[in-house]
Amino acid sequence: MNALHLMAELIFMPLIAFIVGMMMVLMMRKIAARLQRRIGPPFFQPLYDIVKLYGKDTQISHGLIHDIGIIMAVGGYIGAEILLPVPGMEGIAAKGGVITLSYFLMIPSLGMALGVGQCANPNGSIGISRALTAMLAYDIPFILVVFGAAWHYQSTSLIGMIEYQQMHQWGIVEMPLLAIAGLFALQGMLGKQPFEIYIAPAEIATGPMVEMSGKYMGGLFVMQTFQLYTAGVLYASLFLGGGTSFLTLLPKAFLVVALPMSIAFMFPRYKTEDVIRILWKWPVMLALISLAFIL
Amino acid sequence: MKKELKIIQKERTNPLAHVFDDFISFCQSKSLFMLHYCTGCGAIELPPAMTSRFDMERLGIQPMVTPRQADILLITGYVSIKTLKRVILTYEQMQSPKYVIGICSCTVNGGMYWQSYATAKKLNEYMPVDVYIAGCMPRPEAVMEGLQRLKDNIRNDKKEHKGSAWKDYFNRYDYYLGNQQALFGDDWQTPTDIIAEAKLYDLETEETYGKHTKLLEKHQTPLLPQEMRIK
Amino acid sequence: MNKVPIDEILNKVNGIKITHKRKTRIRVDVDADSLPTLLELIKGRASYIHLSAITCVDWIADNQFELVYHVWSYEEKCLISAHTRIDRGSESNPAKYVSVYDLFKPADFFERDIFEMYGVTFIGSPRMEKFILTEWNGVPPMLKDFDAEAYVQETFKWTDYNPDWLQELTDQGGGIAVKPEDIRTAGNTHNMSTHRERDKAKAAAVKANEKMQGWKQ
Amino acid sequence: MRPENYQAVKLGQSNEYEIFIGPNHPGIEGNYAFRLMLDGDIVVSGKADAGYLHRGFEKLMEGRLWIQNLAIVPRICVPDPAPMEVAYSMAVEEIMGIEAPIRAQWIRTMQLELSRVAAHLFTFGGHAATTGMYTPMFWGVADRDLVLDLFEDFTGGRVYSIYNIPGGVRRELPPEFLQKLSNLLDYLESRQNDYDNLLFTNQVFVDRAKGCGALTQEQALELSVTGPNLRACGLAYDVRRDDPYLVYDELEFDIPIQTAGDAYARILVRRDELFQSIRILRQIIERLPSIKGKIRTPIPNPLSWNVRKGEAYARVESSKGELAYYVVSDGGDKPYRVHVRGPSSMHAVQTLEFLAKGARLEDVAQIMFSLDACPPEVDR
Amino acid sequence: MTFLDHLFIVVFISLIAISALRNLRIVDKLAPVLYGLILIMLVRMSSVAYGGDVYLSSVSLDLLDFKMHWQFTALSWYFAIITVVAALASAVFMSGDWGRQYREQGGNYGMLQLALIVNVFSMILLLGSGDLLSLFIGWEFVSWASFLMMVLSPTKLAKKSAVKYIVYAMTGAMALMVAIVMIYSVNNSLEFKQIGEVFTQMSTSSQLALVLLFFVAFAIKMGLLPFHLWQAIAYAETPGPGAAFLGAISSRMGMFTIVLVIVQFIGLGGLKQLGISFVNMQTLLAWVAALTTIIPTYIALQQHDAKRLLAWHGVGQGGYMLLGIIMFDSIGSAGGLMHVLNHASYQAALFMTVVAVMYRTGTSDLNKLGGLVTQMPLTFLVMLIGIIGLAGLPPMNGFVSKWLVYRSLLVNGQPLLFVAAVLGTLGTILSVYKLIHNTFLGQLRLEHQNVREVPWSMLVPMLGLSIIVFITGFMPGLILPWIASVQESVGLPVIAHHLGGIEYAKGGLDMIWVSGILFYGFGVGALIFYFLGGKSKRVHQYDNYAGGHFLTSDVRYHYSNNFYPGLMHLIGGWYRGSFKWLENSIVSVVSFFSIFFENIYRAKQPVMLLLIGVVLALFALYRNLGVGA
Repeated sequence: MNALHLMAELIFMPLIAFIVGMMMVLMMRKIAARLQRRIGPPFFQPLYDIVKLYGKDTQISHGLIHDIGIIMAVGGYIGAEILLPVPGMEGIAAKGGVITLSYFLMIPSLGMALGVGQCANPNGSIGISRALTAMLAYDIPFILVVFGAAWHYQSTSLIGMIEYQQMHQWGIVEMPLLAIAGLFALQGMLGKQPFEIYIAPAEIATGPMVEMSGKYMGGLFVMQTFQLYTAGVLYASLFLGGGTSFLTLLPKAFLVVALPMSIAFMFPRYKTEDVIRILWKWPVMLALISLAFIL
Repeated sequence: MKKELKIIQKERTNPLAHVFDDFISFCQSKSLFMLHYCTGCGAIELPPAMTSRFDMERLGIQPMVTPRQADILLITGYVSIKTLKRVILTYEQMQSPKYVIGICSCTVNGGMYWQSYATAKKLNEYMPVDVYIAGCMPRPEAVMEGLQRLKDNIRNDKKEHKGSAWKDYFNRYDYYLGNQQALFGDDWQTPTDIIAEAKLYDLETEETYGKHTKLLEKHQTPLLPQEMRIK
Repeated sequence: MNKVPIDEILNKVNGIKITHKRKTRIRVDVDADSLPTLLELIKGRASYIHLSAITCVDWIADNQFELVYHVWSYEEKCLISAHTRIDRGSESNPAKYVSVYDLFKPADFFERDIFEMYGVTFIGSPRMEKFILTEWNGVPPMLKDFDAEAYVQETFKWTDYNPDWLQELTDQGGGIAVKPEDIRTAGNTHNMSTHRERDKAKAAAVKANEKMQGWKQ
Repeated sequence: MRPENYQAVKLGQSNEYEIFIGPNHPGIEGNYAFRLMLDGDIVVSGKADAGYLHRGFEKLMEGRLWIQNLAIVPRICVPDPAPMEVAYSMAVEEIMGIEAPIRAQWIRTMQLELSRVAAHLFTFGGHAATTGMYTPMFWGVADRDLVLDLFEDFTGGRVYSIYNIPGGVRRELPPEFLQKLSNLLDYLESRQNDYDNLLFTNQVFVDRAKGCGALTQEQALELSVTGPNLRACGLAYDVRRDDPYLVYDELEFDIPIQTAGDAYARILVRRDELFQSIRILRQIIERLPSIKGKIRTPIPNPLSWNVRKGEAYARVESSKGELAYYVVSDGGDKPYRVHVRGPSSMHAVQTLEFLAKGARLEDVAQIMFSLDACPPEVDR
Repeated sequence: MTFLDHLFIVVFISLIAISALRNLRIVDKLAPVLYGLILIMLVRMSSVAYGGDVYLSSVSLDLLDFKMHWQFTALSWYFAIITVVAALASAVFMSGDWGRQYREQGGNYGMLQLALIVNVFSMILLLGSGDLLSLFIGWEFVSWASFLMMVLSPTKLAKKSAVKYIVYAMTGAMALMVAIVMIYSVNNSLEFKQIGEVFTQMSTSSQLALVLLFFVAFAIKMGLLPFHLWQAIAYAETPGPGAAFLGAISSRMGMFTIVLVIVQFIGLGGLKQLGISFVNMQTLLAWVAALTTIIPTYIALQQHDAKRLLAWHGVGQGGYMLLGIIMFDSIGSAGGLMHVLNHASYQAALFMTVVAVMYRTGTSDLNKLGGLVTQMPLTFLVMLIGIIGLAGLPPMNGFVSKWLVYRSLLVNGQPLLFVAAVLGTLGTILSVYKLIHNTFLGQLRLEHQNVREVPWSMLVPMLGLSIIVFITGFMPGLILPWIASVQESVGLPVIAHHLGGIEYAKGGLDMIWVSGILFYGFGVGALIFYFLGGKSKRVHQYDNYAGGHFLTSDVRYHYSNNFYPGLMHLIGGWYRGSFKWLENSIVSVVSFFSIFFENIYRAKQPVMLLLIGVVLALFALYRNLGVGA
């Protein structure tokens, strides 16, 4: 890997993630609009929102940690995007692996938690407490899924997993139950209904976002684009064979994201303990059955 | 308003700066978050405007929950004095550029509650109002029309300075504070520090200060942000 | 269970005056002293358990407050409005009455409402504090001697609608020649209690207008 | 607010903290506030804080002519304004000793039921939104808009119709109106399945709503809970049937009840009531053409109209519960006293505080919306 | 005289010097110097950590017919360096203003210094043990030294928990002694290498008994399930830096002996052959380790006292060490061993931050703090680095060791253990966020408005430890050679390493890359934040969203108590049910024993005498038994 390639990866991987993520946000909002018998936002709406938020003239901060929290949240995801291999750009991603990646995905949560904590608003703190509890809930099935996939492909490297699938069969064909468990975990990870406890506007006034203005909010919007992208591409790499080019990868990623979104707008949110109960019951059971076949 | 707005225009030498500014104001006009705060009966026409039939989201307008996140403060109808205090706090907590839309006749001059002891009459005495939408209550179409007008104003802000009413609050803070003090009493204080904000963002003029701000400085309990200190 | 006619129960209260207005409405007038007894009786003996409302009426001419307790029975399907009058009190010695909170829980809301709107203190009510008017410092506003309109005129400058273009019209002799507030100050309209006085004021305005027209011709 | 509010106070040793639901909060219905003391996520105590919508209606009415007041009464409850004007007109008519013509009474009944349909459609969305499901809100509000179109058609006003006057209604129904109404009812009935699938039988929603904010019948009676909230506790009480007004005694309708008394029971009662209202409206469509006659009893020139001395207590069943107007006249051209007894003044203060105590933070908003409280009725 | 002798002499002189001068002010300056000297002595021996020869002591004691001797292997050296660094940090921490305040509040500062050096002395003695007898003596010394430190706190609870501890420790010592006797009875020798030989000669039931006895002894010290109940409260009640020292390293002596005895001499083969059908000893121990990671972690989640929360985590993290080492492969055991150092570094730092907060505010109750970040930013920074390490997130060192453990579990195909480990990590994240949120974030209480950052004497050790946390996370290759030597010396497969991490066929770890990417991400995030967005204005904490209300100073607007209510609705019952039942039953047994011991130990003064006396008594006991055998 030469320096040019390295530079290209460092710059373009997050950029691609951002652009694709914005399209996913748009798709999410369009799906919502369609289900609600509406037209929905124009094509560039996610971009307008983010530019508008960064272009705010004034914004408040509750202290340095509030700023650092947002930097950590966005920065953690930028790092995660670089570790997430996409066609043609997998030089740096080879240095990490799926365990490292899943730990990277916790850094933004921690960063956001710190930033929100400094805001000194109990609504935000409750939101974070719920978000961390939800993380506890969805990470158990997620980690089982990752374990199963890594065991099945005999590799913890996503590149290795994709290669295996390209040579043999897609993971979803060989491990359908695990793939379904993965979808459950994905729904929890994206924090959409019925697992939307930590935003809960009617209870805690959007929880973590309660004191976020201007570029802080913009940071969270950017984070959302990364989150959707990561979820889509990661799942596609684990179970849908990744892709040899963006033309084959991105449709899969969009499909993966579209599925939970279509479900989300048809359900209310569960209470926190029900989230844990649900996520520790069905997906874990499915994943364990699947593991019994794999091991 | 009796006075023309004084807009502080800095010299921008970089030709791209204008392009950049135009792009931002274009995005600002395309993306408006409105605050979910139903101050009065006009709020009943917002759900139709937001939901399936009229679908505000296609104009880039969506509701937001806290004042920090929002751009538009919709004053939907009469404001009782108790509400007005909260509205002012909410307005001060919003982040600029911020826009106020007075919906319903009651915000213009008290409307049909002109003789009520409990409602404030003219909203623009207490905060700068960008657009008034008269009617009792205005139909969703009228609300949309008003928002469209606001969007045009923001879009043309750089040329005609229509969408900068929010600067007036900083520029002529003394005037607004005076009206607030007249209604709420002389020892009125919000936890937000408008004067410091005006200083920080270069929005102060000589009319920012006056006898009302002096009065405020005299009686207020200063609420300075806690800064990190190592020793 | 034998149904005791409601009149029989009501008549146990001293000095009661019963008016059957229609099938589902009974009006009773009692002394202030015997009203709690009456309410207890009709609640305990005749299933009038639903306190629909407590109304206070300020009879300033009689220097009295009228308290009306509207109580409904789900079984008899009848509403008893119990009227009583208490002394209106004065600023130094505000009106007092006894609370019926121990009989009817919702009395908490109504009594608190009357407390802040009329200044009547209910002894025994759990929360005799301001609720709606927490940020109001004046006299209780529902009193007849509180003139809301005068208060508004004093507090708010709300009529000064003088756009430049309209001012130009007026300067050229068009527009409204006599401004309403001139008449208002002249005729002191907000103290006019009947429409006739208002009509007079209107007539004066019309006359003034005509004068103006005439002057122009 | 005042400088002394920011001066140092030592906090107590308690671990409870406060959360402010409202006035600027999506978990509150309208401009109202509910202040919670919480320990973890359990509400230790809740305190209602009203007055944000206070306009001094009762004072305003004392300063306006009898006929002028009709313009402001509907504003007391925005989502369901028609019962306000009907109740006020009925009270004035009772004092006057006149009665609206029979056709006017039928039209009023129709107006009331249409208003109830609109209000309930609005409530479903609000209730669902507190649990995080927004789609019913979009659907419900859009369907309600169709009802508002009809209102506009026959009264001229979308939300505030100001259609009643003492002695009758303002104008005759437009031609083809009943056909339009019938079409609308068909449409609403066709939506029943969608709503059932999306909301009323949605398992997650049922889980959330069941057991949330449960009232027993005794508690409900003690707190003077009325309307659908009382019927959800198992007491089939409805002013329309038990204290009949207008032409309700000529109409056939059931009073839906549930026994659980929780949020789910309440929303189910409203759902059933919606279809009962449709049933009533169908009967009206059938019978109204055959009822001919005037729509107004003549009254004196409203600008110089002195209503004779007297008082009246008029009750109607609004979509929230028992709505009553107590009107006193001293024989002048303005009311001497008007007291509005809004059903929500019982639901949004004492009942809400009672139900919130010990509830979970997650449920507070749902309890409030399931009670269908309308804050302006509290504030007036 | 070998280097090891020099070490022993220096340690012994330090012990004498500090105990003699403990009530003078000079001890403040002297103690850090002495620990520094000990550290230099250790560094001189560092060749052993890079594959050099074992250091033997020239001193040996003839006892009965047996020669007792001491030695320093890579394993000993590895634990010793952790011990001494922790002691040095604690000594610096307590030498300045903290010590002054401690004296003013009536604490026996001299005794605290003495207890620290006694602990270090006894640990070095234990780590240097060359046979089972010297191991046992060292073991006893360590137990009593810890007790000495625990009883320093004047509270009743502290006394009670110290007594509870010593009962446990005695039980453990008995078990150890019986195990030693079992070995001795077979071969009449107490050399370490005898263990392996004896083990192969024994019958299965004796083997099982031997392993269990050893394990019980070591597990008690390490606080493994089901012997986890004594540790947290005892450590949490220890005054100030003492808690940091004990929490960092003391209980890891159990880990040392497990590696020394069970891993080295009984080995994977020995463990695997014990057991029925698919449950063998290795599985059993692995599950003990897994449950140790989970249960104490979730008990920690419920604590509202910062020190106790950390102490419970100390118990829980022990599970990872055992879980790693019990996998017996190169990465797992490396992870387990490395976690000892990592845990010591961040645990000491975290305890010190809590002590620093207590120093300024007088409380460690998480419900009475909040918003201190503006007042104590450096302490906050240390705690932040510490909790990232404790939670095992990149780029701190906790991530490296946990990654190694996970990787090993994955390679060995242990999904349930893997989930258990992740469950522990997630519980840790939840509870450390609660710790930092309730202490440093949220609303600042008005009574804490004039709190200041702690003095440098306290900051320097905290910052130093957090630098270790970061550096060893960024470049684990600095530590990995030591680990490799340890593995080599105890006969485990050796890990292939480089400066950034490990090489492994199916996906390695390079922390320099990982941290680099992370910091690149942060850098880009900061660029976006500072250059694409405008200026931001700092606001007061009352300028906050409260549903449109005005926040005033009489409103408590800080969420602290019952921080994870949703989770507690689900699992709260278990705390009340099984945990409480288990704890109560054990406590009642313990208190039954302690009636006897309490009478003995009520007199505090002659602790040292007692210590020696008991050791002698045990010798006598041993001789009788030995003769009997």
